[in-house]
Amino acid sequence: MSARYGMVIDIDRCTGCGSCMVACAAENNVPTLPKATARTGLTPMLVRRVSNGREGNARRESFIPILCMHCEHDTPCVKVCPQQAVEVDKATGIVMQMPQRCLGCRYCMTACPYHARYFNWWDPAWPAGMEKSLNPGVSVRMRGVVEKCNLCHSRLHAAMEKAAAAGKKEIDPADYVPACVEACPTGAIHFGNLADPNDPVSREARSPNAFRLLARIGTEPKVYYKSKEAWVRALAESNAGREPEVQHG
Amino acid sequence: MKQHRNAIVFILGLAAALFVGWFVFPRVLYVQKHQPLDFLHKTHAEKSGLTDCSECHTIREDGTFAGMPAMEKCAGCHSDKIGESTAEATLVSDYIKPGHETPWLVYSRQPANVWFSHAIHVKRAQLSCDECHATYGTSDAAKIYQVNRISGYSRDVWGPSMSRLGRAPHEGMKMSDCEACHAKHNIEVGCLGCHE
Amino acid sequence: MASTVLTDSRWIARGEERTSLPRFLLWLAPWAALLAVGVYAAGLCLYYGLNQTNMDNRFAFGLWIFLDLGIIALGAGAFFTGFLVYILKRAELKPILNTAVVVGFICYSGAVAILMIDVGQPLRAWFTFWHPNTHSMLTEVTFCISCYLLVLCLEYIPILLRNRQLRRLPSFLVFEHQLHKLVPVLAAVGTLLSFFHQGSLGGLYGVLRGRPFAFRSGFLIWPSTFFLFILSAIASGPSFLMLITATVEKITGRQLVPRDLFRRLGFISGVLLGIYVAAKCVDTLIWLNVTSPSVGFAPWQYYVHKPFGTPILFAEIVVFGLIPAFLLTFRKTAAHRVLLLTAAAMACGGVLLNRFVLTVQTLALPTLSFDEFLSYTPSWQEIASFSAVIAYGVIVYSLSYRYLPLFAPSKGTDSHVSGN
Amino acid sequence: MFPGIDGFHWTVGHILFLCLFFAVAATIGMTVARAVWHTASDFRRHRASDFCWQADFAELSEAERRCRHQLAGRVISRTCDNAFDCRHCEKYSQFAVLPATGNLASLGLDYPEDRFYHRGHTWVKPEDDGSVTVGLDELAAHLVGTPDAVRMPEVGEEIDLNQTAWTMKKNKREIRVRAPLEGTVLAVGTPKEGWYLKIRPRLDLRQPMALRHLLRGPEVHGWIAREMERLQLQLREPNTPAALADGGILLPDLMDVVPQADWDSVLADTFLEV
Amino acid sequence: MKVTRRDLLVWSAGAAAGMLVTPVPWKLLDDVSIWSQNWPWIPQPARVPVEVKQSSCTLCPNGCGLRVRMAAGWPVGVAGVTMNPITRGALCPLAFGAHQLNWHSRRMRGVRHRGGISSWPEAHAALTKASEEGRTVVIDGYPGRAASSVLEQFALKRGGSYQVVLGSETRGLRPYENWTGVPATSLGYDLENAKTVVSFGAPLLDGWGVPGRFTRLWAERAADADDPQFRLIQIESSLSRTAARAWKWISIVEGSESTLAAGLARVLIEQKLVPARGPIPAVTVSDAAKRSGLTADQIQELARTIAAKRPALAISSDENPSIAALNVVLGSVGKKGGIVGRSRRDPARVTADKSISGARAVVVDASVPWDFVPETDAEVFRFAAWDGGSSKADWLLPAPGFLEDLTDVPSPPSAAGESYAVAPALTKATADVRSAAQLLVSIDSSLTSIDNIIHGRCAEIFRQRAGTLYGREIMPVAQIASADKLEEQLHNGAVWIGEPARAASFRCELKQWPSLAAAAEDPDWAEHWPVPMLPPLASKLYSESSLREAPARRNS
Repeated sequence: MSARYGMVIDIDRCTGCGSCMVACAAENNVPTLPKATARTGLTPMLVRRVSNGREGNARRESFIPILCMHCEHDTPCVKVCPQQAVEVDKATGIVMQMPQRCLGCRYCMTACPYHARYFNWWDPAWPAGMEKSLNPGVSVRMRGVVEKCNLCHSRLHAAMEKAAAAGKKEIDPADYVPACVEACPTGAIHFGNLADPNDPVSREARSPNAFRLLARIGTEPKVYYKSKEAWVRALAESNAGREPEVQHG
Repeated sequence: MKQHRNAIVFILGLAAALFVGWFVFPRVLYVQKHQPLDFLHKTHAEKSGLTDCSECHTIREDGTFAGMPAMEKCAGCHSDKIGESTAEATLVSDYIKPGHETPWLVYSRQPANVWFSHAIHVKRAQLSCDECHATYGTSDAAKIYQVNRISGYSRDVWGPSMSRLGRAPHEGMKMSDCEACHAKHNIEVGCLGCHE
Repeated sequence: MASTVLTDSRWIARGEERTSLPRFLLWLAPWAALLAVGVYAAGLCLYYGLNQTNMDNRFAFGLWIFLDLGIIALGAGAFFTGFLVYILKRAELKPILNTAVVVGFICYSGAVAILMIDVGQPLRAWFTFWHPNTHSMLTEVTFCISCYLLVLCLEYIPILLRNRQLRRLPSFLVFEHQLHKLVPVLAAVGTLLSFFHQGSLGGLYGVLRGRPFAFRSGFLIWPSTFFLFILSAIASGPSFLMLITATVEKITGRQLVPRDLFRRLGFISGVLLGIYVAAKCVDTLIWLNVTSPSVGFAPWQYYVHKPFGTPILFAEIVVFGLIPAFLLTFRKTAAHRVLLLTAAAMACGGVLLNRFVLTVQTLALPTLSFDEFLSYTPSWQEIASFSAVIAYGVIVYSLSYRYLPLFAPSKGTDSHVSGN
Repeated sequence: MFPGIDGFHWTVGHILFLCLFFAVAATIGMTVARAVWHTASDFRRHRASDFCWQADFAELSEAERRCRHQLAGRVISRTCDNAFDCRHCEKYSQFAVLPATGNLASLGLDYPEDRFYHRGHTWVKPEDDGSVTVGLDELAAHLVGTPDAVRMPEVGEEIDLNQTAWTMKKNKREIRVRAPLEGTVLAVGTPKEGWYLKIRPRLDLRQPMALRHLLRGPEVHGWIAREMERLQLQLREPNTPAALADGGILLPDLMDVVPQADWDSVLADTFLEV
Repeated sequence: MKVTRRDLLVWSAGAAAGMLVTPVPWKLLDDVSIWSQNWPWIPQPARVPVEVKQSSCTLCPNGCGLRVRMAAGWPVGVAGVTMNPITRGALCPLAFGAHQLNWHSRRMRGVRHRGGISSWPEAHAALTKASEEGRTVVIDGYPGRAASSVLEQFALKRGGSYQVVLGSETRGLRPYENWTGVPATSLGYDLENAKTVVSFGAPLLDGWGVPGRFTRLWAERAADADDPQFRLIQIESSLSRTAARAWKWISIVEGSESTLAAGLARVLIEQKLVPARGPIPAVTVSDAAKRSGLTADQIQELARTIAAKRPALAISSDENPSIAALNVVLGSVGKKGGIVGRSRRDPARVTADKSISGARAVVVDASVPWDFVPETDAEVFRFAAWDGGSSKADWLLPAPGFLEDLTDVPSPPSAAGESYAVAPALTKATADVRSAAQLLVSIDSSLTSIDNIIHGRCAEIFRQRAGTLYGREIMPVAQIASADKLEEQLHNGAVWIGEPARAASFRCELKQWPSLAAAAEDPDWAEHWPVPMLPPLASKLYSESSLREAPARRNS
């Protein structure tokens, strides 16, 4: 199987409730860090609030879920990792982060234009007994390594195993749905195989309202966004909504 | 003698190091443990005709591997003592009667960050059990379990030979061994193909 | 009698005037204290993890990386002087050679030490050697720096073994003598290695496609910063050596190197700096007008966020580039000691500023349109370990100066090279 | 890193990179290995001590490196460039024939003519049986007096020219005495007996070369005269006239008499320490 | 011969050289790295098979359908049930981390009496004594459950009273109760049939009512359509999540909702936009404009928009008679797409007042929000699964936490239709806990136990043979073989849905226009979260991201 898993996120449907963030954390055994802040926390899936920069009645706001964009071409993090702890999986197109190989140099974090990579600043810890509530499919990362969205890889494992047990080569798409997609109450996140032109996701990705953040950098991210609002689509450009101030001095 | 003194002293040092490194060190590094019961695959194969591994080590229909059989599987026959061996006695008294699971020591246990699917290897790739577990399934002794003091891994992961040179295909379960086999059958998997 | 109790004259080379041991210890004490604090802070970071620092997911690199880039650039004097003396046979630079080696050793060992704290999993750092990703600039840096540190140790040993007491052991003296004969080889290797890792440190940022502020087009696999870093490093190296020597001369109050040596160093520094500034200008123009716009980043974006306005760019290129280049190159100004040293200081400052901009501004600037400009203040642990490296440097240098023939290249050296 | 290890790729870049790295590593390794090997072979070929002396000699001050012929007044000024080993000096014969003009005035010290003197202040007395006796000369004896402790080589031990013959301790200071010639230790004496070592020289004494490198006759005077000057300068109290003005005689046990002097440098200069 | 320093050096040189060709350095290097990959102090999940159970969420009265992944008897993951016709797979974000709540550091672990440690027998004795000595008031935050009827029976048998604390959604229905006599607890919002929803600051897309119900509805009918067949008009002072996603956001001065509602009503009536008779509000359009910060034209425009697509339903964020009256004017009370009555009528409940007098004992059920602190001289028995802090109760009694005890799930407060589900005890309690109902039953054995009540209710549903069962498959009750089968299915997480809401036959007329006084409202729904603290993973929303302002009252 040579899939190219990707997403199309309908920003007009995102109410910013944050279900995806919590579901993601629960699925991937992401610890709750008492001392963490918005700058040091672990949020492989992070919903960010954006606005059209206007005030009063003219103000419009939207919510953009940010996760690893699984860049297809010249993937910044893969290229810089000194010891191959990151790679683009040939079979699935998933950008895989391997915490056990990572030495925590954080070079990949400086390389990622989306700030979708997170460093384990603390030892993961849970109140006594709560470790019983950890998801058996996912191993807990240790302090001092980088982690990010692996597209709920443990669910892909389960799907593959199920297929193998049933003597099938291909997995049943219904068996592999990332936690955030499953959790979204408005069905704003669509997940599928971009390599298959008939997959609804690749059809949506081709729609005129679809866009990708910082696409011009040329890393071919596999996470698409979609909105009928022009100002939202403009967010794809880095300098949207930023007025050029003094050119010199 | 006098002018060779340095050479001799040097060789003495060398020899000491070699001795410590190859004979003392491995014995210090690994702790030896015995299984809670000396379970004999051979006897079970002969007496109860359980010849197919999957009769006890089952793969569930969702593909996950059951690993060690649950207590009730044993209780099926051993609800009461069969034979007079002490192991038999402990099995019944300590585990079956109170209904505790036997804390088996798993020789081929991989760490939490490894994802190994028996379903994929056995059902899809059609590997036979002994390709990895050798003849343990027919052995007539529960071999001693060695655990690495530092990493906590079973000795079987590194393999019996300290140098890892000239080891049999089933010896050693380090990542490089998995890779070697995958390479042999030119199967390409990424990191997360085998890690979680 | 007290003087005889507290004396280390047996360790000080014969005929060398050194201050009394108590005064020397008094001088070391504060540095030692600073070092101790730093080591404690580093211990905290290793034990509790990097939450001890103020770095975060956006500011994944902080003060320490700036320190590494900075001191490695300044340490370039070591390989460059070696290169000039042994490869280009510029014997007149010999008097500075030992200092160059010691300074280089200090800078590189310090940098490596800090790196070991900076990575989250030092115990696994060797994976880089076992599973190297040869496409990563960081791999190149790791390989080269570790090799070059080894080279520096080997270059340091001969100097160390010339200590008055150590040389008494015949084997040491002979080994020193034999090793010394091979130093040119080491110098050559060191040059190769330094050339690559100085460059790769620049490449480190130049390849960051995701950070258009740092991203540069280049030649083959090397972004332009690769070459700029080499240039700036070898330009500032000699200046830094000059500053160090001048400082030592000031403190000890005696002339250590021939007068005209400074001017030679200054001239080398100045010319290279000139070339660097020229190259830097061309690069900046290409980047602002071609590279950056092509990925959708307008030049003004980089300079609207105070304090990183265009003044910094100006300072980097003109104030700390062009001006010192002139001051160092021209006879008239170079003849004036104060001017010369000021210029040298500016040159070093310029390189540090360049490293600062690349490390800090790159991370501070937003990439996504809804990112905000971030700033970060290092925690005391970071600052402490930072200053510990400086303290370590001062201590190692002081000890070397006191007990080793830094500025008295032994009269025997030539006889060594010639004799069998 | 190596084929078969996770992450190794048969790509040009990868191979190039690793080759370069291994080349560098090999070079560094071989450099060290070579240095070690040569050091070892130097020791095997008894050249080690030679190097050490060469290095030490190079560190001596101009004054200490004066040629014996200058000391004897045969030439105006000449610095030895053979590390005091006149046996290999091709100029030796030219100068030796010239008349000595050094003053032979008494020094108030006893330097018998029948002995040969080494610049490390030891004398060598050839015996009839072809062996030699070695002792401290008058000046050295006056400086040190009776040492607190002496560490002598073992009988049968080989000692090399200009290397440590024996060491003495005085007032917590270690004094290393350089061997005036190479040979095998036959017997060990003590300070009281006046001699320290009995040595069978490596070279047969009947050879003219055997003791040529040691000072004799007028050279000794010129040499001692300069040594005395040096001592006076070093031993006098700061800003006072010379304690032992010309003609004055050297007191025994100077180290105890003048403790405040910088004995480290005195001893170093006297015993050619570096 | 004696060993010299030189010998030692040479020996160690040899040893060093030797070591390099032994496993020692290399194996140690390898093992130490492996150790750093499996640090013993870092917990790892158990190696156990995962089984999936279905149930309903009992953390708030909305009873969303849960799919719980269980490992070794503990919940390890929570997701929505797509089969559930009310929530249709959606949950509130807090539910996704709810499975960790039972280990929360503020979990109630033991009986406490006036700050001191006590025990269940003592509590049992104390409550028995108190309830025999005098009136017992029982306060319930989640009426309609089997447990509720246990509480009610107990209170009534002891001549006490049973009172309820209602959520903001139900409080919003209270005016209709006053006007029509239909109890607010049996009224609901018929969102499914509304064409225009005018929300006066109600966080409709932010966890209002059954979170999944409205969000799904909105996502299907309203999201990313320029002129949706379902119009959400958000009238709110700040650009809330709901406002941000609404079809129209009308920004008004904070607190002017009721005035604006009155103003709108006046426009509707005066301009005959609706066929309504009855009292005309005193508020003029200009008053409303002045108060709300809108222009008169805007208000008239808004009124026209509202009237354009009907049924139109006005929703307030809390009890607000004026807004309720607007619904009356819009003619959407007791009608399809408006405020409807559920077929099953509960008796009207006494809503609890914080100050309770003349009682000997007050039993506060765990379902009562923590910030409801009765002011009374009676002996207060406060049940709670989690410690919300600063409780004046004499007895703090640890109640079952998430999925720790059997309870049933009646129709959610805001629902238009009937529904019923059962939430069995899926997991062992992490502390020695009892629910209020359990304790009361143990005191007075004549009370019907929860199991029996649930059994009875299942039998009743089966007897009526109405509605449909949404389990692993959808099945009309008529086709189910026996009551036991039905009960079994309900225990396995199936949901019973009654017949579609019939437009309840009640009329609502206004005597005069109600006062403009409105209950205070607080927008962030985490404030309504009945559990006194948030699930640990909610820190992702509050401290580890800038998505939400941390709620004022609670500290997670």
